[in-house]
Amino acid sequence: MNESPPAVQLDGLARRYGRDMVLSEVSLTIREGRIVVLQGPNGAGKTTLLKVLATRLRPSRGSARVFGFDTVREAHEVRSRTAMLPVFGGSYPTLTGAENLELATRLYGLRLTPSELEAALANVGLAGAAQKQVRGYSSGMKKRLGLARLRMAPAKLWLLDEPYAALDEEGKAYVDALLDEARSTGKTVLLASHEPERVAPLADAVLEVSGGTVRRSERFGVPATPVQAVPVRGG
Amino acid sequence: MNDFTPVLLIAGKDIRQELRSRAITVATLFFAAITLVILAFAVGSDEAILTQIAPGALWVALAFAGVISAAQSYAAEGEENAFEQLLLYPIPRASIYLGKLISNWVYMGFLALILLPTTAVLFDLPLGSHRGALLLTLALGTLGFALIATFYAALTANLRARDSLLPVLMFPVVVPILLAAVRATTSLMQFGNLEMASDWIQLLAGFDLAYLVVCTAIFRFVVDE
Amino acid sequence: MSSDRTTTHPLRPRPLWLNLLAAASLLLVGAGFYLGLVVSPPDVNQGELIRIMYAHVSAAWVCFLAVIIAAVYGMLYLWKGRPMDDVRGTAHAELATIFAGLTIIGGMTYSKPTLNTFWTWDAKLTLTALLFALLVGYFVVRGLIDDRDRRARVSAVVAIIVLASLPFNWMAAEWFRTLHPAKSFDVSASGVSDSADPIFRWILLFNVFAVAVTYVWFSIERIRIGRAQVGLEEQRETTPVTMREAIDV
Amino acid sequence: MKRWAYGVAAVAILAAAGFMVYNAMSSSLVYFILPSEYAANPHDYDGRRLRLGGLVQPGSIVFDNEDLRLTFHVTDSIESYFVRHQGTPPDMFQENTGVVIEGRFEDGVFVSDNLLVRHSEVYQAPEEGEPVDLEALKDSLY
Repeated sequence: MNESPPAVQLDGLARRYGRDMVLSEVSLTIREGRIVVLQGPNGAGKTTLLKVLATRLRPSRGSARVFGFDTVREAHEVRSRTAMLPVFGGSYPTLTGAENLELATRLYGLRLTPSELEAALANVGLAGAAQKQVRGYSSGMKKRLGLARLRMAPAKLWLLDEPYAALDEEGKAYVDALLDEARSTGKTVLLASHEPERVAPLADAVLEVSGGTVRRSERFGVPATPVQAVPVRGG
Repeated sequence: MNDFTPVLLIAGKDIRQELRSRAITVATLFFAAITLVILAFAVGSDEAILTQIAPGALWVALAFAGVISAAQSYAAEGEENAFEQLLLYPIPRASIYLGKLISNWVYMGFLALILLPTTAVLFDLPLGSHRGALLLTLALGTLGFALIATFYAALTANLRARDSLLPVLMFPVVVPILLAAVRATTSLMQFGNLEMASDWIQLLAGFDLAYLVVCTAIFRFVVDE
Repeated sequence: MSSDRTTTHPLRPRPLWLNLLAAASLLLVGAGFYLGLVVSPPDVNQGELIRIMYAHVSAAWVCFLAVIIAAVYGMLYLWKGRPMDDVRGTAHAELATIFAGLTIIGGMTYSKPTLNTFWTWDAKLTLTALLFALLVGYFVVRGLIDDRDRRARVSAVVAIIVLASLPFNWMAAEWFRTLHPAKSFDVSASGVSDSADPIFRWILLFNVFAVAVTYVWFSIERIRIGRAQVGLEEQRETTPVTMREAIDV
Repeated sequence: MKRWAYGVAAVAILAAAGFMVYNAMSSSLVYFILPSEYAANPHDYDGRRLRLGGLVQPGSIVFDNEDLRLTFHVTDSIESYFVRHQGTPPDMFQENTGVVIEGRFEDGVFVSDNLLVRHSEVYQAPEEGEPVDLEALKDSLY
C-alpha cells in the first residue's frame, strides 16, 4: 500500500524578486488534512510562499510539490487541486457578484444553477448583493465574494492569504466556519496571517516566516486539536 | 470541460465587461475617428490624393485603436487583481490568450465596421462591389493585428512604460499585416479588382495562421513568473 | 561575508584554442580586406562600389544567422530552463544587432554614391531596418525585467517572435519594393551574378566566411563573460547558506 | 495524447500557412492589364483606377521640365495609349523599357500618378509583321 504523497512538500525552495531573495532554502512537509498557519511581519515571504504553491510564482531554486505534483512541470495538476484566497481582489468590478461566481465555477469545470449560485452567495452573507456589480462592493464584501469562490473550488488544498483582513466580525465568523468545514472535509489549509491568535486554536501548527526563512513558532508550539485520520487515496 | 470552453468563457466575460463599462469603446472609437478626420483634413481637398490614401488611413486608424484596445483589456484585468486569479484556474494558459484574442478581435472588427463607411465618406471612396471580399480583408487584417497586440500586451502588462512600449515592440512585427491589408483594401476599393486582392488576402490568412500557432504555443511563458 | 566558501575566479582560464581562433579571425578578416580592396577588380556595372558589397553582404548574412541561433537558444531555454542558454541566446542577439547595424551602415554607404541619398526603400535595407527595430525591442524588454528567470523567459519568447517575423518581413520588404516607384536597387548578392567574373563570387564567399568565423569568435568571448556573470550572481546568492531545519507538520 | 493531437494540428496549420503564402507569392503581386486587354472591354474600367502594363513606345517620350509633366505612349505592340504622368521620369525610364503605370483613363488619355519601371532584358519588341507574344510581355513585366 502506497502512502499518499504529502499535501505540500518544499525542498530547498528559494524565490527571488529582482535581486532580493524573498524566500531562501525552505524545506517543509505538510501532511494531508493539516491546517497550518503562517505568521510573520509584512514582507516576510508569506504571500510568496502561497503563490509558489498556487503555481503563480516559479521557484528560483529548489522545488515545490503539491500532492506529489511539481508546481512547474505539472502545474495543471496542481491548479486543479488548489484554490487561493488573495488578500484582496480577484473579481471583475463591472460584473455582478453572481456573474463573477458563475465565471469562477465554470472555469473550475462546474456548472451551477442560478439558485445554487444564490445559495453560495447567501452563505457568505451576500444574498442581497448578488445582482449588484462588484465595483459597488465594499472591500469586506469583495473578500466575502472571494470566500464564496474559494468554497466552490473543487480543491483539496486551500491557500488563504490574510483571510481575516478587511472583514467585520460577522465576516470573520464565516472564515472560522470555513476552517471548520475544511477540518471536517479533510482539506489541507495553509493560512497566512499576522494575527495568528485567532486561528492558532484551530490550527495543527503555526509556522513563523521571517526574513525568507520558515521555522516552527515558539509561541504557538502545540497543536490545539488532535489531527484527524487522513483519508488515503488510491488504496 | 473541453479546452475551448474556457476560451469562450473568457472572451464572453471580456465582451460583457466592455458592454457594461464601454471603457475601450470610449478610449478608441473617437480617437480613431479623429485620426481619420485629421488625415483627411491634412491632405486637403485633392480628390485623387484622398482616394489614394484612404485605405492607408483606415488601417492606420485601426492600428492605433487596436493597440489601445489590447492594452486596455489587460488594464481591466489588473484593476482588481483579477488576472492573478485567472492564472490560477485549472485551464490551459493558451486559453487565456485565445479568449482575450477573440474579444480583441471582435472589438476591432466592430471598430472596422464603423470606420470603413466613415472612411468611404470622408475620403470620397465608394465601397465598391466586392463587399464580401472587403469584409474578409477586414476580418483577416484585424485578426492579424489582434494576434500580435494581445500577445505583446500580455508581455508588457506589468512592465514599466508599458503604454509607449507596446506600439514600439509591435510595429516591426505587424508591418507585413498592415502592408498586405492596405494593398488588399486598395485593390478592392480603388481598383475593384478581386483577382488583385486575392493574393494579398491569402498572405493575410497565411500570416494569421502562422502567428496563431506560434503565439498560442509560447504564450504561457509570457505570463509565467 | 562568509569565508567558509572558497570564492573561485568566475572567469575560466583562457584556453589556447580560443587565442588561435582569435588570431585566425583577424587573419581571415585582414585577408578579406586585402582581397576586397586590392585584388578584386572593379565591377563592370558597379565599379569600385563592389568593394562595399563584400563587407555589406557578409554582415547581412551573418546577421540572419545570428538571429536564427539566438531563437534556437531561446527555444532551448524554454524547454530546458538552463541559465546558460539565456546567456548564449543573448550573446547571439547582441551580435545580430551589431551586424544588423553594420548592414544598414553598409547599405547607406552604398546608397549615397549610387542614388545620392542615404536612405532608400530597398527591400533588404527595409528588412534589416525592421529587424534592427525588433532586436532593439528585445534589449529594451530585457532591460525592464529585474527577475533573472523571467527576463530569460521573456527574452526567449521575443527571440522566437523575431525569428517568426523574419520571413514575413522579408516578403513585406520585397512587396514594398515592387510597389514603390523606381529608385530601387538590389543590395543582396547583386553584381555578383553568375555571368560575371567568378573572382567576385569567390571574394564574396571568402569575406562571408571570414566574418562568420569572427562572429563565432565574438560569440564565444561574449558567452565566456556571460558565464562568469552567472557564476558571480550564483556565488553571491548562495553565500549565506546554512543548513536549515526541514519542517514536517 | 492530447498534446500529441495539438502538435499535429499545429504542424498542419503551419503547413497551410506556408502553402498560402507560397501560393500568393508565386503569382505576381504586381497586378496589371495590357493595353489590348483594356481595349477589349474598356467599359469595365469606367471611372476606375487601374494598372496598365506595357512598353514605352520609341520616339513617344516628351518631358516638360517646367511642369514636371511626362507624356509617352504605352504599348503592347497591338494597342497603344497616350499616357500623362505627373512627375520626373525615374532613372531607368527609357524607350522600350517595361513600365507599369497606375491611374485612370480620362477621355482616352491615361492619367498616371504612379510609374514603376520594370526591367525586361529578355523581352524584345517584335519586328514589323512578327506575331506578338503577349504572355512573354506579361511575364517580363512581373
